[in-house]
Amino acid sequence: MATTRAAAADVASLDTFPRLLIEHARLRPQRPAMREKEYGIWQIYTWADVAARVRALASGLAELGFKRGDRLAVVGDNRPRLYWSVAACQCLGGIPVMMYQDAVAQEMAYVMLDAEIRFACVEDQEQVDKLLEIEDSLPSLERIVYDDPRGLRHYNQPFLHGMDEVLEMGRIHDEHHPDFLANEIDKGSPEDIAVMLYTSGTTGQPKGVCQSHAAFIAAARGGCAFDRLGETEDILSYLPMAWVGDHLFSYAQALVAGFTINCPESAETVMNDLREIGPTYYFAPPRVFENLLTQVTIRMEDASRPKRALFGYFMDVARRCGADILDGKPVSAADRLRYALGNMLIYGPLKNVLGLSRIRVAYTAGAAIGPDLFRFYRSIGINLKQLYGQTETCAYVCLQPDGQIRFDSVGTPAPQVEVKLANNGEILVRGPMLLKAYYKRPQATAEAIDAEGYFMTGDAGVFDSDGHLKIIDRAKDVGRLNGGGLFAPNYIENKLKFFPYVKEAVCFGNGREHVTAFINIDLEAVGNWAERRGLAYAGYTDLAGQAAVYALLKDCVEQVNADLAGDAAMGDAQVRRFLILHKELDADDGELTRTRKVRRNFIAEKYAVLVDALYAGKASQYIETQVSYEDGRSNRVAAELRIEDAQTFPPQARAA
Amino acid sequence: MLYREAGQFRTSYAEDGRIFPIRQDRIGFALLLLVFGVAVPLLANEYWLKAILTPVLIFSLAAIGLNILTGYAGQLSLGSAAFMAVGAFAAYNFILRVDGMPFLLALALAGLAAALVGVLFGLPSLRIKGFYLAVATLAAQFFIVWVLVKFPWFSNYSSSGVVTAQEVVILGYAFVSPEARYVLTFAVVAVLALAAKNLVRSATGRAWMAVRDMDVAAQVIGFRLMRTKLLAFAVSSFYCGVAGALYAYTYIGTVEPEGFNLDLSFKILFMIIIGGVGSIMGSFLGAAFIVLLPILLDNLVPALFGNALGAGFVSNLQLMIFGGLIIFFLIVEPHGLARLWQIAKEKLRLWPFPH
Amino acid sequence: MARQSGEVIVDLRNISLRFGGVKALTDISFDVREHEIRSIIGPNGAGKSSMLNVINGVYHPQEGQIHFRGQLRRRMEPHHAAEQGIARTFQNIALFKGMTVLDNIMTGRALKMRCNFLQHAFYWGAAQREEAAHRLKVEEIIEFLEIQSIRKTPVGRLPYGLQKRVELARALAAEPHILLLDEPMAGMNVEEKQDMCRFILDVNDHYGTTIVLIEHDMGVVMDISDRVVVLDYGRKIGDGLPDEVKGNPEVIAAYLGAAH
Amino acid sequence: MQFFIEVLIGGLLSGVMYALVALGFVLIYKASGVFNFAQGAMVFFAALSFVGFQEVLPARFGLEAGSAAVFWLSFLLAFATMVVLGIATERIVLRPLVNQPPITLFMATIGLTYVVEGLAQMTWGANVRGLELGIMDEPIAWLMDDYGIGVSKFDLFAAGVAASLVALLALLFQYTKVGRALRAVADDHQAALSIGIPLQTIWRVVWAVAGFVALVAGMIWGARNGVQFALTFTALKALPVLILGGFTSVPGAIVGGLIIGASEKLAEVYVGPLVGGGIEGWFPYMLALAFLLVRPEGLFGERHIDRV
Repeated sequence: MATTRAAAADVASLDTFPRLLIEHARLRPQRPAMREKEYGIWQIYTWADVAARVRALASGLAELGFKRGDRLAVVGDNRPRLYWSVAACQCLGGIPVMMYQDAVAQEMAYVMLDAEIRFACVEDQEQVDKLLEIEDSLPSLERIVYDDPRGLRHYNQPFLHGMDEVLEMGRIHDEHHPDFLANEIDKGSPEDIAVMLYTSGTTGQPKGVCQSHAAFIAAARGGCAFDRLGETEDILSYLPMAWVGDHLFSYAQALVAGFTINCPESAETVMNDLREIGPTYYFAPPRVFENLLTQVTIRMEDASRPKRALFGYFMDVARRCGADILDGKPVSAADRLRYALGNMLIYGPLKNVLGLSRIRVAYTAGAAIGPDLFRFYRSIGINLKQLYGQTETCAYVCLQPDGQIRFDSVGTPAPQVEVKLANNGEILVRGPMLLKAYYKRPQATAEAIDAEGYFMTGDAGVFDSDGHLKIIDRAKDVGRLNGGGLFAPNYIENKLKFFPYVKEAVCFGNGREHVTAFINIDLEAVGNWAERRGLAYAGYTDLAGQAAVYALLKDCVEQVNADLAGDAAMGDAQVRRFLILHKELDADDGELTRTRKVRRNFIAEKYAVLVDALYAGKASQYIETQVSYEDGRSNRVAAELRIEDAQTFPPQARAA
Repeated sequence: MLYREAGQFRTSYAEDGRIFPIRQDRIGFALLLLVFGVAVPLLANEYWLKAILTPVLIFSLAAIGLNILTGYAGQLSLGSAAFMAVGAFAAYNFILRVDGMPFLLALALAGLAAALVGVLFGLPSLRIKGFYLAVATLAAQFFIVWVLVKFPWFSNYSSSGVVTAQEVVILGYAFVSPEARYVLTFAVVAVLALAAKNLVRSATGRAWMAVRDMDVAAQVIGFRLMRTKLLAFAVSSFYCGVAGALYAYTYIGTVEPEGFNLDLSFKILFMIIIGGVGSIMGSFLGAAFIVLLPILLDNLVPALFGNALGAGFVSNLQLMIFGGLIIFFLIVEPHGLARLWQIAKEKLRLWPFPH
Repeated sequence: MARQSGEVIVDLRNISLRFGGVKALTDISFDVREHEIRSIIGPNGAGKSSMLNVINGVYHPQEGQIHFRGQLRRRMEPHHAAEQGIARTFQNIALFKGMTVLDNIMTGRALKMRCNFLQHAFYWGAAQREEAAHRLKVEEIIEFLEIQSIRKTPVGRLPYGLQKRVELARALAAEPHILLLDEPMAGMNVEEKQDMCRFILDVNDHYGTTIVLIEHDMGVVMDISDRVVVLDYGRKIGDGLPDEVKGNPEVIAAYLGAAH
Repeated sequence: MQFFIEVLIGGLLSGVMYALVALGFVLIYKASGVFNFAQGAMVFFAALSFVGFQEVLPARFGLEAGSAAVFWLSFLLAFATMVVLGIATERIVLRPLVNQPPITLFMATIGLTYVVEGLAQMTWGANVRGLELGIMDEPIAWLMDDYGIGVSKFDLFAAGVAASLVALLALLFQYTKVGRALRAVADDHQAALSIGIPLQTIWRVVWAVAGFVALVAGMIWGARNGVQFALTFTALKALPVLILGGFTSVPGAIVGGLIIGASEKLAEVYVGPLVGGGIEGWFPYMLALAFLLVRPEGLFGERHIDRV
């Protein structure tokens, strides 16, 4: 006991990631640090393995000429060796720059240029090809190290190196200079920049967010203490490495708490790998939880009638008391018994099939989650919580404490974080987890952090009576209707998106008389709905244009209106008119960001005719649009879009 | 429904290749072993041990033998009973003629003798396939029984060809009571069933299945048809031989060659069809089914219809039910009870989803 | 990225094959060089599959000689061919239907496994180690051909295109020097064909495997072959680089002129 | 020498009866690719039905026992029973198993064997019954007197019946529409289907004809050995004949039957005593096996080439 406490104290005094890594290798050399499903089984890398390999990789990179302060681009799926390259880079005092692996070459070129990348660690031939395509425009790029040699045998560019080769170089280097790496790690300071993450940003070009070791370690320690995460947690690392959430959960927190990160075999096997690993700590954006629930619903529809009845009955029980039982609130003995039975017959098996049986803590963030969706997971006993954070704050601002779960808030300020609201509702935060700067953008940095050291999140929010933060919208998007009413488009859109039939929604209303909306239907959900009704349709565009679908969506819109009417601040912002878009909004067309947020202004410009038609009171509007596909082909889609009026309700009298 | 597989991940090929990769299955199987290995001999009455459980185990072993040949290697045999006869009489003669022959060694030698004869009758399989081969195995059935009858040396010149199995003694302990005999049978069958399972999940089993599924492709890959088929005949006959010896020594005690007739061969064939062709577990299920069904009918028919129908009726009904079940299983579920069990298990694993 | 072709490894001289009175192949000679992709084309019934069957010992020609790495080859059985490093796939998929993808591919390792059945029966020590070692090799191929998600699926449940890929995997598992592919892309859609083409080129490139290929899709053949031999009614009517064959008037008359 | 000829002729004549049973197999195999193991049970069932009707008709309907009317009526009724059985088999067993591997169908017919045996005994009882065809099993006098060769009248009669049956079937195959369709089906199921030959009808016809053959065989065998359960073993006798003659050849069945019959008797007489007798049970099998090793496709079968 005494030793563990001493050890824990040691870890707490460790202030850079390389030091943390070495400490874990000393403290728990045989615990699994990483697992990767490869060659059909979960290959284990213990902390000792990882430390040894990071050491070799770092030495190898140094041998290749990597210097303190150099930037190392890291591009690829979640592979252990790419995580090692992050750590290796940090050992040498370099800055890993995490990049999205599905970015096209031009997008990569921008970041590579902006960050003045000298070295790149990439996953495979696909990424190498992209880099070679833009190589001429990247004067600073000197070396490319690739993990998977497949298909690269005949690439004879002298600046290409296999990671095995670099590891071997490193081992030799290490033999000749045994003190080299220790010295390099000693030179590191907690205030050094640990990582650069690019914010995709809803407007403008991406900016490199520089986070120090101190910031990420503070955020990770805070989170681990908050949820009492220990070395026995298992997490599945499947979200892009370039996203701040993955860096916090899979890298920073794992290095702080010493738990195991698990890398899936391939993108197609993620669900299966999730089921095999059965993580205890899990993060997913609302979209993933939503897809899971949709799957559950669809698969249960094929079940036999008695089974459906049983399922229905116990889901009712869960809805009634599941969340309360999870929160430790008083629940009647009869309900407890029913719930226990349900747990044996339905919830337990269900969680098992989904791979969620071992979950201790699960988080969702990045977008608002529908209350029904959220309630579903909590009611079957999954401790799903919400958090709020941004790239600039290491994804660490507010967390929902166990037992104090609100469906519409993101929790209380996390340990060491100060949160206050500006006059316009904008959320301001201060704490050790703040960014050092935007890379090479002193102007932007100065604009983002005010004189008191508060970072302006750009989000608007309110605190409820219990001190829980509720996010309404982007601060700059919050506007006013001509009548003076508050217009928070995101807030309305999210309410719309909570309906399973609505995939995306885009609302307009700032400086207008009333609110209007574009809607994207969810092809799977509406398609199923149509099939059950025997409606024939040929693809998305056809389905979206059908009168019955309009009626279905009109009902959704009106429910949202009724809901809004009850909200003191938002009562005026009810959706008067809407249309269903003829194509799905797509990141490849620039309509969504890479994290799949809608780019409202871009859409308003692109579909200006439609917006005009909505406000001109037209009953329909012709539109023709270019659609591009993943493989680079493109196509034109044209349609005559109906515009529908929705009923609105008298807003409740504003509270005095 | 009972499965909680999340978190049961494999980190080595040894783990991945286990017979029961899922923990709940391992627990269930361990319980089963405990019940049948410990609880049953302690609790079951003599009738159950003697007339039901012991023969079920022995027939399971014979069915495993036939399943190896027919279910895994794809060579239909109608002569399993004859190989049992070889085993029974070989064990008898080894114990009779070799002083101090340990029983377990005699059992193994009986199996080997049957394997030898099996290889001999397997030779035609190199030239002929399908039911031509099935007919060839009938030759084994008739020839072996004839030899055992015609050469009285095999039955130690007993007047009727009937031999009485010697007392089973292992390390000074005489297995006389039904409990002791059951436990001995259980142990032998358990070990051999495990070995069979190991064989069929290893390269040997893959070779058999390759030859079964597509022999030309198997040859092109490099399998030698002769070696593969003959090995299947040898191993299959070994199992039948040991089963035959157990049949004589731990089950009925006195045997005659004609007891191992074509009917018995068919019965064993039925066991694997109903239990599951190409499944070790199916061999057990099928044996249990075929042993229990007549007993069930014997008790059920008089209970339902009174005794008026007579014994002949029941035995004819039994024939028809056997035959009907065979046809039914071949049509509805060619992989037998084992597949039904597997489907049920899949359902449980996916519960509450239907698929 | 021109491939390096090496020595002649299979040399067929004046091969004739008859079934009863039917002549399948008449006086055919051609050779296969190490590391090349050698295609055999020709209309249906031209004797292409028979040609492969002669090379790996399924059929025995009545006349002619086969030299393998310079050695005259006597009558040999298919498993001898396998032992000498010749693997193949079949026109009509010849997978083992009752087995999983993994087990099917594992059969490809048969010749490299040394343990006997007694060791298998105990499944202990050497047998288990051997199984694991070969499983690793097989898993490398599974990854190479990108079939991870189906490794435990019974092959009978797979769509056609994937079955073809599994068959290729099984052939590769033997680490062959020469791979005979009998219409590996027949019945595939464009996307599957592209994948298969890529895999064939990757195999040729990564493992240095010599490939003898029968294929109907002329586009594919001309794209990936180093040399092409053309058969018609059991006779050879053309042989050479893809462009040479394309220009050969006899070939055009017999084959390319036809609706393909 | 006389003795040898006597044995030989006796063997050949009993071979004809094997051929008769084998014919039933060949018919069904040719038409549906099914190796009908139940043929023996069908022989038993047919014979048992015949004698059963012969008993029932006088007892229940007051017909004169032993009269020609009873004989022919029983014959027709037994034939009708076999037709019903054949059609039921086609409907219940074969149709659901169409396109299954032959070995599965074979096992299904083993099941069918049990059903038919059980059904036969349940319906007619398990007692051994005599069957009188009015021909004595005694040597033909002039042959005996003049040449000292004993040839049973009955055997000769049986051979005659078998020969006429074969001739009848040959005619049926050659000259009737059904026969032509049948041959087409035997050559190629798919092709036959594609030119509009109704497979299922053909199968029913074939099973009915096989039932008829079984009836004739059953009557002859029954008259000789009594109608009893052992009749089912006639099927086992016919199997080596099939291996020898090939499953698809009518002449093969006949020649095979003759060879098996003759060699079996000769072996029993000349070899049997050396090894203690009783070798008929397995000798035909061993002979057939030895033959198979030399010519796996049988006497008249076609050589099979594996296409890959």
